[in-house]
Amino acid sequence: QGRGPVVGVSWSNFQEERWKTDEAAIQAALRAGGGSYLSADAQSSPGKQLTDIESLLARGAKALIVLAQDAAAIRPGVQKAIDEGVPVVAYDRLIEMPEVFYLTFDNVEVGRMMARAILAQKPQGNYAFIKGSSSDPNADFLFRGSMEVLKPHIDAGRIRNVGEAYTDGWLPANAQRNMEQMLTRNNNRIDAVVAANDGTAGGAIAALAAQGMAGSVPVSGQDADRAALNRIAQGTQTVTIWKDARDLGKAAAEIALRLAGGARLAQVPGATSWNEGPQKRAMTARFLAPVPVTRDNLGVILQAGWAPKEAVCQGVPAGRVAACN
Amino acid sequence: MTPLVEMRGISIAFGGIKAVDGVSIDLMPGEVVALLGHNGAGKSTLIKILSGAYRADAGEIRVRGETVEIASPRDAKRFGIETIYQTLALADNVDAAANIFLGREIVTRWGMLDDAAMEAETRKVMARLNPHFVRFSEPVRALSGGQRQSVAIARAIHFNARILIMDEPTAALGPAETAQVGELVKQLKAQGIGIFLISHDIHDVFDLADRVSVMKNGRLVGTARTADVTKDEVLGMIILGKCPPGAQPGPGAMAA
Amino acid sequence: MTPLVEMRGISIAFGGIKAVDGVSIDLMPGEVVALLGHNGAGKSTLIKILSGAYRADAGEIRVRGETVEIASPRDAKRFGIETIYQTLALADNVDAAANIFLGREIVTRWGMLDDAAMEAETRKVMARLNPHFVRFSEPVRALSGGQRQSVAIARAIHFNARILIMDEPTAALGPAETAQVGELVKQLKAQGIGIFLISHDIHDVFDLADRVSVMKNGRLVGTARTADVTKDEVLGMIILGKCPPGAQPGPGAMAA
Amino acid sequence: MRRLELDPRLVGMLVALALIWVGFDLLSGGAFLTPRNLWNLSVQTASIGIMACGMVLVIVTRNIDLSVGAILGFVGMVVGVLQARWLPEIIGLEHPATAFIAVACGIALGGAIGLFQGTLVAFLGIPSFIVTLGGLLVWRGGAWWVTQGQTVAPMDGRFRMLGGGILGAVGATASWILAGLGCAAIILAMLLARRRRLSFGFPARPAWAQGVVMGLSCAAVLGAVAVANAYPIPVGVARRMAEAQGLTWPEGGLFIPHGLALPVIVAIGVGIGMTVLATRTRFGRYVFAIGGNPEAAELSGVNTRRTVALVFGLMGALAGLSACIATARLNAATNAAGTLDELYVIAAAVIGGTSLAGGLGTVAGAMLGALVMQSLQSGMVLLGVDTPLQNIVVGLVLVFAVWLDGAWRRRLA
Amino acid sequence: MRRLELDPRLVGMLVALALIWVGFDLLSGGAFLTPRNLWNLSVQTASIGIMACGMVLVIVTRNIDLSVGAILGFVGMVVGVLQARWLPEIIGLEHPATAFIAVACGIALGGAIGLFQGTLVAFLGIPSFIVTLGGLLVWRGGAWWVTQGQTVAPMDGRFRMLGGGILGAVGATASWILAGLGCAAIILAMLLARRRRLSFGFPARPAWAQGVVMGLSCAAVLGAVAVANAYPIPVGVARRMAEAQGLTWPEGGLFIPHGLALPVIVAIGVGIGMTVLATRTRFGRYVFAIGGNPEAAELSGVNTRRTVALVFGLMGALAGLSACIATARLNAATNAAGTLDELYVIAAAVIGGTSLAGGLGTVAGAMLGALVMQSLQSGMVLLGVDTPLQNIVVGLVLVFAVWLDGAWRRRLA
Ligand SMILES: Nc1ncnc2c1ncn2[C@@H]1O[C@H](COP(=O)(O)OP(=O)(O)OP(=O)(O)O)[C@@H](O)[C@H]1O
Ligand SMILES: Nc1ncnc2c1ncn2[C@@H]1O[C@H](COP(=O)(O)OP(=O)(O)OP(=O)(O)O)[C@@H](O)[C@H]1O
Ligand SMILES: O[C@@H]1[C@@H](O)[C@H](O)OC[C@H]1O
Ligand SMILES: [Mg+2]
Ligand SMILES: [Mg+2]
Repeated sequence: QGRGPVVGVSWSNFQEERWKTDEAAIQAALRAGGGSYLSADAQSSPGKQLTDIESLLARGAKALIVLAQDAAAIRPGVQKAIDEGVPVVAYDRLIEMPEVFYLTFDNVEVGRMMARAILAQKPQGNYAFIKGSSSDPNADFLFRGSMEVLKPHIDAGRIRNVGEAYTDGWLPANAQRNMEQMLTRNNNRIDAVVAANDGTAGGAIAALAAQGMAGSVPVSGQDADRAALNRIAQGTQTVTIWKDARDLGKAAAEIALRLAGGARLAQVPGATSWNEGPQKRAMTARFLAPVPVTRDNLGVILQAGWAPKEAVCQGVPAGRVAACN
Repeated sequence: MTPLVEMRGISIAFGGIKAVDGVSIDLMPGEVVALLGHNGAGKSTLIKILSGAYRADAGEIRVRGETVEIASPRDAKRFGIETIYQTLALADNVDAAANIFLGREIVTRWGMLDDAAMEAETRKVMARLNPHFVRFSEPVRALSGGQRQSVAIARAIHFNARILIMDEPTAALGPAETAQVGELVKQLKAQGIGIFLISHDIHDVFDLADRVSVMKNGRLVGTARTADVTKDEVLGMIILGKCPPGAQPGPGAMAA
Repeated sequence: MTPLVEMRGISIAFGGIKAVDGVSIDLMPGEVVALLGHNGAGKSTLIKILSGAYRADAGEIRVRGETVEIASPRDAKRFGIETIYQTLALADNVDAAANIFLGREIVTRWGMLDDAAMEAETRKVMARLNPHFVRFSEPVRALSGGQRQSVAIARAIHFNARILIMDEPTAALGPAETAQVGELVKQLKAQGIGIFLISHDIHDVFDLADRVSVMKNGRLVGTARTADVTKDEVLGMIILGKCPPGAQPGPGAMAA
Repeated sequence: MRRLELDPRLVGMLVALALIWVGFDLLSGGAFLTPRNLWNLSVQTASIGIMACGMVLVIVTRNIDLSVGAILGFVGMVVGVLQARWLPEIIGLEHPATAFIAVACGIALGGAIGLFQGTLVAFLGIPSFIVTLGGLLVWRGGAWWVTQGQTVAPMDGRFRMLGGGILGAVGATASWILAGLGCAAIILAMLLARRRRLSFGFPARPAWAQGVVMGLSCAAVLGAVAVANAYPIPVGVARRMAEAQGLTWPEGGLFIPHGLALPVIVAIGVGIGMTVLATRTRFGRYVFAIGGNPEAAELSGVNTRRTVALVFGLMGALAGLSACIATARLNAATNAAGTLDELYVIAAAVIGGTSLAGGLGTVAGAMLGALVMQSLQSGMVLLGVDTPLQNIVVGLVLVFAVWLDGAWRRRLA
Repeated sequence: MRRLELDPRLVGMLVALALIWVGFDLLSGGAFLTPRNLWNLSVQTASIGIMACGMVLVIVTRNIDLSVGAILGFVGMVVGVLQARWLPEIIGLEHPATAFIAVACGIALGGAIGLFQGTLVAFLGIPSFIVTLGGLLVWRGGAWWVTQGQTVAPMDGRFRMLGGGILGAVGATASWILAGLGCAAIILAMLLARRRRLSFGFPARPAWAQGVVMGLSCAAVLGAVAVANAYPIPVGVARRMAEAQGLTWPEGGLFIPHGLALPVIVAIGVGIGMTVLATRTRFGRYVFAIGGNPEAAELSGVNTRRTVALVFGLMGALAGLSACIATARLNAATNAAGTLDELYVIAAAVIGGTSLAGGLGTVAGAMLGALVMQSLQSGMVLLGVDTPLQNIVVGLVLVFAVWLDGAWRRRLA
């Protein structure tokens, strides 16, 4: 590890598959920049995350990267850091304080992308919504984005919302049970499923498979988990929104190092001003673009080296998917 | 003179089996009535109804002539009924003083427990019952069988009972300690306290009791003054259910 | 003849207090040795060391002349030592048969419990001890004090013990049941079984025991043949710790 | 009623369950008591139900196991990686032995973990709450560790049958055969037990009561299979199956029944096995005696420590089995699998009449308890209530059901 | 050692804690045993520590409360909405009474919830596991319901002092005064108790031993305050404070000590109060007697049902108080607040020597247990171990610490 500044990263919950990629990217970028890495996992608890930030500061972090479990409850911790002159990067999830640098993929946009991809497949019919965890604000952002896109179609009567359910703890098994019950209630008359991430999509698809419907009903997801990419290649999942965590992680590390070195927020390359958060406060932010991945552009993800071809194409019959040939 | 306690036609069943079946007994002030019977005859069950541990399915209880409802041990204590249970009923995890004063703790002016005062009282009463006893700060779990029994006795006699129920109080006691309890019974009797005594020791019973009531298979065989019957006659009542001429037969008496 | 059991210089302390302090006793085949002493003298603790419930801090145990390690109740049973504990040690939530056969269940050819066979055996042995007993399918929690004691006795005698420890076995028993146990002791004795009997009933002791050993405050007052001493002399040993001429004094005897 | 000598606990539970089912059916406009929903319910219950059987024994010995969900997660990941990555390299993809090896390893691994924890509890005297809370943290972390959090999918084809679904249903004929065997076993067992009691001259149920109990038991078995066979395989799949077998697709469609699901058969098997273990073997007797009075059991010569350690080992093995079922059902191994399962499993046991004070509990009750929990959860989804509100209702109904069960039991006793 | 008559449980816990602290300090290169980290640790422990005090009594009566985390979440939301939305409309924003009303309502609401649950347990005979599991679901759902999941922020300024932080620290002088009062109280209480024992002629500790114990206790109090006063307010804030008071900022900076944090003072107060309640009052005596033998307590004339109901009420009230502290600390009310807290609270009590079998436990032990848990969790972050590995290590150390404590205790006894 370098002799440069120590950067502390506070994760909200490491259980999700994607964060390991983010972490690797952050670590690599820090190493390249001469800094060293320190982390803590709040295990979905806002209280623990506050504790984590205190510990990271006590450990001598000179800059913080925070993946907030709760956008509001994180403020006292962030305030503490700022009081001590430690800059903070809000990672992936918004922390609406002007002193914080906001770096993200737009979650509402992710929701919109999921809806658009599904809509392209099934412009009309019965839609089911497998939402995220009711205790994760992102779940509502995603749902809001999807609804923005679908609202006109629902109002016009082309699309019917035949069921929506939160998924406790984002657990695939819960998503599977919820999907099973929705299928039962609608006697299998479900034409499309908007699932909030790849884990819940996997659960929903397992339920569809039990009715022989996997593959004929479009299903969305996000995170580009390997299992989901494989399902897309197999044709059982329609789309996953790929948020290239390596870019996000790398950018975050670089920004943190720069800020630790004394730079002001506005001096960060690519920084824009932005004030479209709930409280409309002026923020300095940088947005990365998420990419919807479907069977047609699976190649993109392989070329980017995000996942190995064997994993993505395992069990896919030759000639079915262009990217796997 | 009105009896201190009258129990009339008391019955209770556990899951279909009648443990006590239409039993009537009574007790005068200053009298010791011994309750006898084979194991499982229903003696403990009967007096637990009086002490508020069980509720009778049928029957009536009168205390000093008035019909009363005894729905809980708290009710019984309100009528001055104290009980030494066969199972001792001690809280194993606290010490002797805490057990003796359980439910009736001495508190200081500030409402705090006055442990020193309670320990002092405990030392006094235990000194009378069991002079070898020194383990005042151990939980009663650590006591010997006889020591535990002494604690249970101390608890019942310390609070000016008017009616005392003793269910095999000396079963675990040594000879000296047993003699002490005999003395005690005589003192309490002299103070006008009525005592129900359950015991298997026929000698003790004849030594202490004014009357005996004998139960068999949940029913009353009969009641007799100890002056009117012999030990062997009482043994006959217990073992065979045969009611001798000196006794007043109950519904459980063997048809002669 | 080598003694069946020799305990030499046994000591054990609980949190600083010496419950048993350098006690030596022995037992011959076909002999009944009564262990006497005031409440808390250390009798139960001493025999619990023999039965594997406690481990001695010091001292030696020999069974048929050989020094043995008794680290658990299983070890004791392996040497043929069966025990009736003062606290009865029953599993309250299962029935009499399950308690009696606990650890030594009868199984069918397929390795399954043979409940019917165990119940049949239980009915046989209980019929001898307590003919009134009929509650074979109730958990022992629902039994009367004497019924529970009968179950504990049945458990110890059913398995061909060579050394039997009885800690106040008749404390809760009625007169008929007590007489039964007396008979039983005589039968077992005749079969060459050695018995340690703890009891507070001096009459029973003189009736059944060949020798008495008396403890006081954890130490041995002395040992005597019942033929050589009177009841009052034994009471003197128990209460005052005074060793009469007919007895062999131990370290706990009062300096004369 | 009394002459039937039915266990009042079980009867109380059944009444509570019946009320819940009928309630949901009315509220959902008849969607609950359909073969399809009941079939789903049975599959959804399998994994928790299996673990609840083991938890009964753990709780009966006055212990608790908070680690079952984490063990499930960890074993699930190992089993997943084993069949998706390691085994294919050795014996090739979709090898017939894969499923067998995976399940065996899952059970063995779970058992080993459980036994280790049990050893800490029994021989080092560390409270089981602490050991298994530690286990929860360790194995949950371990589950993540196996693949650094990555989901592993898909699973081996044969292995997936263990998860139910269309391939994991045994079909009508096999189900009827099983039902027949089940009824025969019930009748035989009851008759043998009765003959044995009578031969010793013990009191036994009157013959008519025995007949009624036998009839009811067999009716329950046959009814369950009838329901499973009334749920047809979806048209699309049926057609594909017909085509694959070269059959022509008839006019009015084809009614191919699901029959019992494999995980359900496994769960029932476990339930029966555990009931026999708990009530008909020495081991089970020791477990209950320890729960009633640990010192008495030790003094009676029972090796209480070994017994407790084995109980935890058994619990772990069942968690391993459940891990296979849960992984097969989801067709994916995720590191979060089994999160909070410990709570549901303990709740199932307690709803089923297991006392946390020890010494009391039945395997059948625990399985019914699992069914009650699962009915509440999936019934609420069927009603389409919002999740947080769902939880409120589930909480209320749970308390109410247990109260009802208790009140009923006290009346019967 | 024996002459000091120290509680071996507490000594064992302190040894385990000391080992953990020193271990972390060595491994983290001296970052653990700094005033700053210890100060943070004390604040982080407050909320769990307060609830652990109540949980001791619940567990001592042979019950369990799984709902404390959910009650915390629900009460936190209500308290948050109360001060952020309802009260401002009535009495205006940042009104001096706001904080007081909010805390009072929080405690009352928590107490009412607890009492209700306790009533179900004590009077309807529903197992506490089920009642409070139901409570967990209901109140967690309720917490979401209050604002449909939306986080409420910010909190009232005075209210926030309850959460610690710079404004919630009482400063050096007040801390020393409190320390002085504390020492005086300790000495006075010990002397009075001693005099009383001697006046009855009972054995008491020898004078020198009494002196040593007294000295150690006072040293602990003074040491703690010294540590809190060695942690200065950060430069940025200190400068702002100086400027606000019109002072010039000196050359070498300004050393303004934090002093004790308000939530820590509250927690210590609760700990002392609960210790007195548990050991010096009738109520506490009844609680322990019920735990030792519920039937015996009832037969002795103790109103066991009322006592149990009250214990749950007290637990609820403490959860309400913790809700205020947690909300103030986060400066936001979130519906997820308190998730899993029940586990940590129960673990704290069990680590602190409370037996799940009932009848045994100390409030001080539970608070130490909370400190052990919190030390493990925040210590791991200091070490900078990989996140999932952290859990594994916490799990292992937890089991090890409890084993050590047990082994030590058995040696001392
Ligand atoms: N587990 C224990 N922990 C602490 N002290 C104990 C323990 N068991 C026994 N004692 C103490 O040891 C002493 C001897 O007890 P023991 O039970 O052996 O007496 P005993 O002679 O059997 O009396 P009894 O006639 O009353 O049964 C008593 O003072 C008792 O308080
Ligand atoms: N709680 C209970 N549940 C079921 N049966 C019980 C219960 N308590 C007592 N019994 C039964 O009631 C009958 C009478 O018991 P009880 O304890 O009154 O006998 P007892 O006369 O006191 O006998 P002992 O001399 O042995 O103490 C017994 O057959 C016993 O098994
Ligand atoms: O990427 C997702 C993240 O945005 C959400 O907060 O948690 C679940 C993840 O799948
Ligand atoms: Mg009795
Ligand atoms: Mg004894």
